[in-house]
Amino acid sequence: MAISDIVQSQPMASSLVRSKKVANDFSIQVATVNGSGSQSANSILLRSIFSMGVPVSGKNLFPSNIAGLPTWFTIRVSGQGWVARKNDIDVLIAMNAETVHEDVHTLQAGSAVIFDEILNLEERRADLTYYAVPFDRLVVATGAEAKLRKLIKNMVYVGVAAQLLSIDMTCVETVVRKQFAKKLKAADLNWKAVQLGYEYAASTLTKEDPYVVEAMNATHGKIIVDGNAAAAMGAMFAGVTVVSWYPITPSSSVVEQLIGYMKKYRVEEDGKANFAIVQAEDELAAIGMVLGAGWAGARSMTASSGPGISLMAEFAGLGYFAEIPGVIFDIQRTGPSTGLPTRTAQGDITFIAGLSHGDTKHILLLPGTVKECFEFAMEAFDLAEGLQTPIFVLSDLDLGMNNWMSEPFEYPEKPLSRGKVLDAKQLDELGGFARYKDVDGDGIPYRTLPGTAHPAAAYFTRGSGKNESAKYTERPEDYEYNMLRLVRKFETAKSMVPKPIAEGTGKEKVGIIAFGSSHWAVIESRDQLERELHLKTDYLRVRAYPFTREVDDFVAKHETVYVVEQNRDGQLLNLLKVDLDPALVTKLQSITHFNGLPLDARTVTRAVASLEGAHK
Amino acid sequence: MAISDIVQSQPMASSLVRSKKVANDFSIQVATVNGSGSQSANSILLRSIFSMGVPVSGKNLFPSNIAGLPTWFTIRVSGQGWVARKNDIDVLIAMNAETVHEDVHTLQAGSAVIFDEILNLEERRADLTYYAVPFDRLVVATGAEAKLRKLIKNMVYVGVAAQLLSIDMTCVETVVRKQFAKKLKAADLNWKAVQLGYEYAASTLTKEDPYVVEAMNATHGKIIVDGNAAAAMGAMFAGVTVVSWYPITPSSSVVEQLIGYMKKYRVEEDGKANFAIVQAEDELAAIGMVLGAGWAGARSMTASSGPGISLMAEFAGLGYFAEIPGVIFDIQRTGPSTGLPTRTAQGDITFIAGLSHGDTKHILLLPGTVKECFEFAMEAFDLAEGLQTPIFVLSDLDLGMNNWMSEPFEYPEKPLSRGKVLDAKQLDELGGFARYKDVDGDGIPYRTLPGTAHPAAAYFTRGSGKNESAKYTERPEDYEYNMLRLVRKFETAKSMVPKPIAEGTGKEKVGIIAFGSSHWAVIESRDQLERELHLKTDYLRVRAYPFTREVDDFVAKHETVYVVEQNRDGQLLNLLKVDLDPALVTKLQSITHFNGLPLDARTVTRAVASLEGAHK
Amino acid sequence: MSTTPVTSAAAKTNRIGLQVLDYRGSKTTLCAGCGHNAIAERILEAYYEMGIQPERVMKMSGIGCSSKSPAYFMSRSFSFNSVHGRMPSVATGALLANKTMRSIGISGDGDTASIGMGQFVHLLRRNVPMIYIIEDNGVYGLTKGQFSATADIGSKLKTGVVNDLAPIDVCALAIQMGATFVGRSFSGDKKQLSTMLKAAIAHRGTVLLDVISPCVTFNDHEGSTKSYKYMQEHDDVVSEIGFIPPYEDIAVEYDPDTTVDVQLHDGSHLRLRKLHEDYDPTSKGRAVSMLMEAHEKGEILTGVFYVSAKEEDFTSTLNMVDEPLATLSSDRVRPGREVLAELMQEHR
Amino acid sequence: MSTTPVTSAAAKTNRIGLQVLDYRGSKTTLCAGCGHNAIAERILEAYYEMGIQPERVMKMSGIGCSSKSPAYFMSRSFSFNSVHGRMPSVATGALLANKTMRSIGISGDGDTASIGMGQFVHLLRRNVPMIYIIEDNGVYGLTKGQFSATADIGSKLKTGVVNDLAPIDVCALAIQMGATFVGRSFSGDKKQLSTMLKAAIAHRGTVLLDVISPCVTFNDHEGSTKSYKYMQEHDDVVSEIGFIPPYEDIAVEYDPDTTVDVQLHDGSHLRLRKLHEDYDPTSKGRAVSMLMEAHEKGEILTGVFYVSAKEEDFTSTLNMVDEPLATLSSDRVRPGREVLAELMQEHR
Ligand SMILES: Cc1ncc(C[n+]2csc(CCOP(=O)(O)OP(=O)(O)O)c2C)c(N)n1
Ligand SMILES: Cc1ncc(C[n+]2csc(CCOP(=O)(O)OP(=O)(O)O)c2C)c(N)n1
Ligand code: SF4
Ligand code: SF4
Ligand SMILES: [Mg+2]
Ligand SMILES: [Mg+2]
Repeated sequence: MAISDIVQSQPMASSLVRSKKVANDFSIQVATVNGSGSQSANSILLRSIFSMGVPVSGKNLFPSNIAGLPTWFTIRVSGQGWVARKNDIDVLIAMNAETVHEDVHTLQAGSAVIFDEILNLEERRADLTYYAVPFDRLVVATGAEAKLRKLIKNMVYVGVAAQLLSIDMTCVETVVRKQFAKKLKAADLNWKAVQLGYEYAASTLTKEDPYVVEAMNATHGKIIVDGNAAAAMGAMFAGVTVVSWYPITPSSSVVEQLIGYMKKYRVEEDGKANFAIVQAEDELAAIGMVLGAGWAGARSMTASSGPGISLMAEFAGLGYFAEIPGVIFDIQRTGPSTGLPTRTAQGDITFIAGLSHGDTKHILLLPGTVKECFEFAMEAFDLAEGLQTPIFVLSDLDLGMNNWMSEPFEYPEKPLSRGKVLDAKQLDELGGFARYKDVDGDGIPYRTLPGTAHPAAAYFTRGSGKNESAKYTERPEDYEYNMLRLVRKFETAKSMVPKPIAEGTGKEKVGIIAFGSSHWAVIESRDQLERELHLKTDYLRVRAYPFTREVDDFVAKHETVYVVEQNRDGQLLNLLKVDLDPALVTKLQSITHFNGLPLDARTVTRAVASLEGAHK
Repeated sequence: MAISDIVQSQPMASSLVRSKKVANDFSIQVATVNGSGSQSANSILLRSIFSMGVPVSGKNLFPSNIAGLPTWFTIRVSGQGWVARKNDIDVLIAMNAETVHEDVHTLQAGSAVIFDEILNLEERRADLTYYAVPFDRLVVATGAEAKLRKLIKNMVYVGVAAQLLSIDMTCVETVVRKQFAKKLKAADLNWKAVQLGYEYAASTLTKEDPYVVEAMNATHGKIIVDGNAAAAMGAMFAGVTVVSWYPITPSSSVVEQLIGYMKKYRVEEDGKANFAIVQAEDELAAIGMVLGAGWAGARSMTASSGPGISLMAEFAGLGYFAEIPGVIFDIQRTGPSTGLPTRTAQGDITFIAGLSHGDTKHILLLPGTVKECFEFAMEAFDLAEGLQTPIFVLSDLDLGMNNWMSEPFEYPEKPLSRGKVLDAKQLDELGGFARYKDVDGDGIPYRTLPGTAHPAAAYFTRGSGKNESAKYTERPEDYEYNMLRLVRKFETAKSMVPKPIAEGTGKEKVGIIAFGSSHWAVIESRDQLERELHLKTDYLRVRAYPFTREVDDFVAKHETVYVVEQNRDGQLLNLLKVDLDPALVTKLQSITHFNGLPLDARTVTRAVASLEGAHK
Repeated sequence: MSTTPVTSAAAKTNRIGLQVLDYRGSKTTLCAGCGHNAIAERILEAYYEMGIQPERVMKMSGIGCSSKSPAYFMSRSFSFNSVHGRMPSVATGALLANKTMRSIGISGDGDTASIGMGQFVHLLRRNVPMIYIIEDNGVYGLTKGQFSATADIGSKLKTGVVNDLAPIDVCALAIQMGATFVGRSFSGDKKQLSTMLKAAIAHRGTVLLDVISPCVTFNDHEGSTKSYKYMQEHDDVVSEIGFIPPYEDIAVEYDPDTTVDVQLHDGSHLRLRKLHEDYDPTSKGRAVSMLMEAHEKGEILTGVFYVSAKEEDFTSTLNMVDEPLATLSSDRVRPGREVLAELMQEHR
Repeated sequence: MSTTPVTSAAAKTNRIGLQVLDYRGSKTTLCAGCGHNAIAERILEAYYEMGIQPERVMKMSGIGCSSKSPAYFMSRSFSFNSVHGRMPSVATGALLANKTMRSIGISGDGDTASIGMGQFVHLLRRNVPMIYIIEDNGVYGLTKGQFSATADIGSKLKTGVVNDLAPIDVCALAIQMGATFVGRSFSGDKKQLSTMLKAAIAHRGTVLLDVISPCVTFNDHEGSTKSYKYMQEHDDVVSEIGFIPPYEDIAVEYDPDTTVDVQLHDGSHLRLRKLHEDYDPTSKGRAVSMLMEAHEKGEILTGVFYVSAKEEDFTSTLNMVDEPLATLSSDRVRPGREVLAELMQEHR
């Protein structure tokens, strides 16, 4: 009872606050079409608020085409620092005739609508505040030449919003000038457009909605970055040398940004690159090159998404069985097959954990923050070479392509660790080696690199039956021995992968397990659960597969554990069911979200609430 | 204690019986090299015993090359009708110099060795009986021309074995003449060789081992066939019209035998084929053609094995999400990657159950007998069209390529069922249709076939977001609706797939669950457990995924349930862990076998024995 | 799209009494000005003018902006937008199931020449009876403009990145691999493209048309060799194309020394008047070397490069029954009891 | 294998003081008489004679009887037997990691022309510096003799099955796609094959050698066009090949009208004496049309069809540092603190 009441009444609650001021706790949505160049305007709006010291997050909801279809950019302003997607929009900037009616229709009472007057909205809702803006007129006033007007128009709404939401114009100017640092004329023109918008609002519009931005000191020293850029930086600092990729949304920007960094920071004095980046003909070739390079000793990587990962299945099995290092980033998107290429999901985890036929098992890293995208990228290369196996880093579109605040990244103190590689000198001492012998009892054998100048250095790599000394064999006992060694190696991995992170007192009855970008909705939901339902929870964020002991302990310590994830089939839950003691599994409850939108706190809170209700 | 004693003492036990006669309960192993043409000799030996009314099974252990490497063909003679692999060899026919020493070394006491005298075995084991045979001399005596001698040599050991094991020569002659029905000269020559071998043994060798064949009446009306031939027959009687494949061991013989049948029985009076069989350029193309044909209304199929299945991952997801019928046979072989191409396993089941990224789920049929290979092949096409999704039939090398006794197959009484397809007339009545609408509430929509002469017949098929009427969409609610409909469809499948088969009283404490070719070792093991450990068991053979209620009930009814399978990771167990109530999962215990050899009863018995011991 | 001149003809009907309207597709979601949109228009016009029943056509594609275009023409035709680079196998399977259907595949240079190369080559080799159109813009449009394998050496992206690998000439490749009707056109050349499309519809066998189709968003700038401007300046037509459908009288005169007349499978005639000295559309070897030499000279040849109405197409090679396999009655595809009995006997 | 004539030379050593023995592989598991075995012999002899350090060589392959052969020569070289049809990408990756290594890939006609077509084409286009050998028998040996895409029309299997699709000429394809050294030989032609192999070792860029290599078990009978007998009868040599290694004096006379002299990257000379009228190893276009016309005439041409020492290979195009990327010290591949600081600043 009580529970549902509170939850249901949430929208009303906010409509009550209509009159009084709401500072630093609202969402702005810019509704436009892609290809209209609103990106830089939106980012200026975002960064202006950010530079006022107020926590923000920006999420772009774009279509799977290039130009002309509806796009929504949402900026969440949150003094408390909540950055997950928020369902309710408080301030709508309506620039798209095609969607304006639905956009307005779905607004909650009390919201504000800044709209292009040419959209002439006849019937208006009484419970909303409307601000009509003559964008075209203002654009002309900027004196921008015809072909630039479409772009400049976006700057005008920045000014209008700045005025209505009392965003500090000095901050806006700094951001504009930083954005166009290299092009002074552009900077001036854009700034002019912002000012015209601002002045129009100041002179003509009367503020009636409650939403305002108030300066804080919560973003000092922080950065705003997307997870794909972070991953690219991580790869560069990991010393990646061979990159082979095939474009696919939403992973392309990992490599495209990496190309930018490498050209700038990894070309030597003589103008030569100490890396190779190749656009392959497809994903089979991309991972093939990665494995060829890993075999020959390079730190190699590729980045892809669902369909590309499916195409890598055969090679993934070769990498596992022939024990070849390589790093594969999967920036997950929604759905089976082509699905929704520009929507987010966490739907590849079970598939990749066993990617390829016949008892193949892989190691997964699951970053949940942009900082972890950076750190795990580095970690991945150490693990790939340390364990001599492909390492999959699973990010997603939300984490990878949206704007996230973060503490600045720390320079890696740990030197590169290149794994068990024998050189000619060591071979002399040992008088040879057996490629697949479990010398150290950890399941990880020693390898040599092609070119090692020693008559005993060479060995034969194959995906078929082999004995300890890499000779071909079909003997049952040799095959079994090797497969069991691979199990030992997987066990060893548990001691090397990132451990989960626990939050909460550790003493609560109810626990939550999640991974990846679901983190942000979960922490906000935990706050809602505590405030609204007086339900305190503990939380464990899983950061890698195979799972480590901490996971079992966490489940053991709680009565109920909600497993929250962004896929239909409860994939993390399924992996837990396979690996955990069944007695523990009885405590697990599934909460899934899979409509392509980033998970929001309210969805989690509702689900927990009703399930908890169900318990009573 | 007791338990282990009995189990350990097994070999000794049999050596005690040395002196007295052992009728119809032993194994013959022919050790030779591949490419030596011993196949027909072995099959004659097998069929001769079979035609004496004595149950037999034949298993060929061959290398992954074409000629010159060791090959072992094992014939098990079992009055009780046990046809699983038996570890111990009783009669060795040693024709291969390369392996003879190890072959002899691994024999248990009391065994017999028929060997080619040129192998001159110096040091002999006292606990074996040796029969030296001057093969070359006897071959020359047949008068066979030089280039035939290698082949004829094999016929000689048939004769020798026939005499020593008292196999009825009239049976042998009938089989020889049937084998060479079309070539009289060959028949005479081969028969002559058999006779010479027989006479040599009769005149020169004195029977000292206990093994003999005694006529029975246990094979009347039965057939001997390999599972791949059975599957091919099933496909033909299912009315398959489009076949696209790419050769790979051990699946090639499905299509190659199918080609033979289709050319003979599916070419019409005018000499035209009512089918198309295409050798594709690879497995991606093979499944692509299967889906294209299924979409256009044909009954289409392909057959492959591990590596090929991995390559089909992307298309498998398209088939699931775009809802296109097609049948894929996976004749499983050993290992990740290339693995052991000529060894058997059941290692693809979890991979295929979720084959492709992003919440993809597939339906699996799991034949355990050659008769089921025939029946499930037909079932698969009905299910594929009935459920509008790819159906995977998982057989394995042991079931698919070895010789199995079986009741003759029954002619299908059920007419072909082609699923929910609307023709022009129906469209007139309905005035159109929505491709992805759940009209009947079972999650299965209606489709039309290309060419349907109606302006409203056409629709757009895609692997991306779609609404009920097959229009492109990225709307969260449309995507979610469609994914939930697919879940309903998967539920519906549970009522359509073959149910598991239960054996035993249903009242025992201990249960066993297995699938596929493991069946034969399990039933024999149940007999051993009962005789040797006085442990009665119930047994449930799972025949499809998704699992049906019977599985839950079976587990619920037992204290302990052993899940027996031929892979390393306990894949069937893992699927059960995911789908069963965790309370039930606590009862499951894993028994795996994964060295590439077909599972044998003793391995299961030992495992159960020790785990049961562990329980006490 | 519905604002292009064509609609003025809407009232008119074709030989089978359908209006152009009956050949329209849904509204394009491609960029305004994208070459692909013009090609979609030409395609629907060609089917309209040839009087082909839309329900008799299968529209196949892979993934890409180009591969989306089947949605923008002939909504009354059946369409299968498959996976990236694998349309050839899907199209082949569909034709095996129903060889009485007509098939047109729309692909892109990335979809065909990069990820799709393997299946493309084998489709050509089989001479699968379909029209295969590559909407060729030298880039991956849908993933925002990376170079494809048809981009010319030295071609420059807006970002300044220069392509340093030689382009694959899909026409030369197609001729070598067995396509029986091979040509190149330009989305901006309405007349040439329309004529080629009508002839393509009349041909039975694999028709490969490489249609240069500028990507206005990512590859239509200075420095691009696949821009409207560049094509207008460099388009070098090898032959003037005349097409005479079966239902028109062919009495029209032509000079056999300068013009090749090819009778196509449906009785229509293709008249190719030589404009380029090494032009010979009847010789594979010469057609290929002409194309390869043009590359060295930096010329972009368009026109019909090779055509042969002699080779049998894949469905004929397979010697299938005349009716679609998809809908054969079960008594034809399920053998009788005696057959099973015979098979069982053989295994006793 | 160790019973072939070569061993008589065992005592001898080459320029770097190694014996032929140091170039041997393990015992073959292929059929006795398989063409692949002879090719393995020729390869190891060539590396021995050219005095290449075995540890400097990477042996790459896909899957098939042919792809097994790297196991049968040069055990002291590093070897990667990958997956079916995907050796090109693996070989490319290995060379990116270490461009100072030499690479030789052994593939089959199935491994290359069927499943491997896509990667093969793109390897050629990149001119990846390696020797790519197709042991071409027209069938899938390891899966028991099905036709491959290089089987000739009308070629018959033992089972009576006849091939009804045109063969893919991998040499014509390779020339068109960008390989810089392309030739065909026959496993039975010891002299021609050895000379070609030595020249191949001297070349830097993609060398494609299509070596007809009869499958004695499945495709060496009457009716096969890839049998020893058929090759002995139809082998039509286009040019006599002379190879002069850098360490030998090239003063030898030759007639420029009939002979083309090509200086290869390591300074050695390839001397090609014309035996076939349309022969011109310096023109891609002519080489391709010669091959295509030969097909129509049913001729099997062997020899070096095209060679060019001018094009830069893929590792040069990428403008990488001179040392192997694989073993660069971490201070070169991990940028300093100031770089991270700068990046962080940009994101504030
Ligand atoms: C397996 C796979 N890899 C990558 C992608 C991403 N992707 C979509 S379209 C495309 C390239 C399209 O280029 P092209 O075929 O030239 O079509 P265009 O957009 O230029 O018309 C790519 C790489 C995909 N959808 N599937
Ligand atoms: C993905 C995959 N598909 C199929 C196979 C089975 N297979 C092994 S070798 C081979 C063909 C080999 O033919 P070719 O390359 O000509 O080599 P050859 O044996 O004739 O020398 C095939 C199809 C495989 N190993 N992997
Ligand atoms: S991105 Fe290029 S190819 Fe794609 S629709 Fe726009 S213009 Fe056309
Ligand atoms: S099967 Fe053919 S290709 Fe394979 S080893 Fe034997 S002869 Fe050689
Ligand atoms: Mg393109
Ligand atoms: Mg071959």
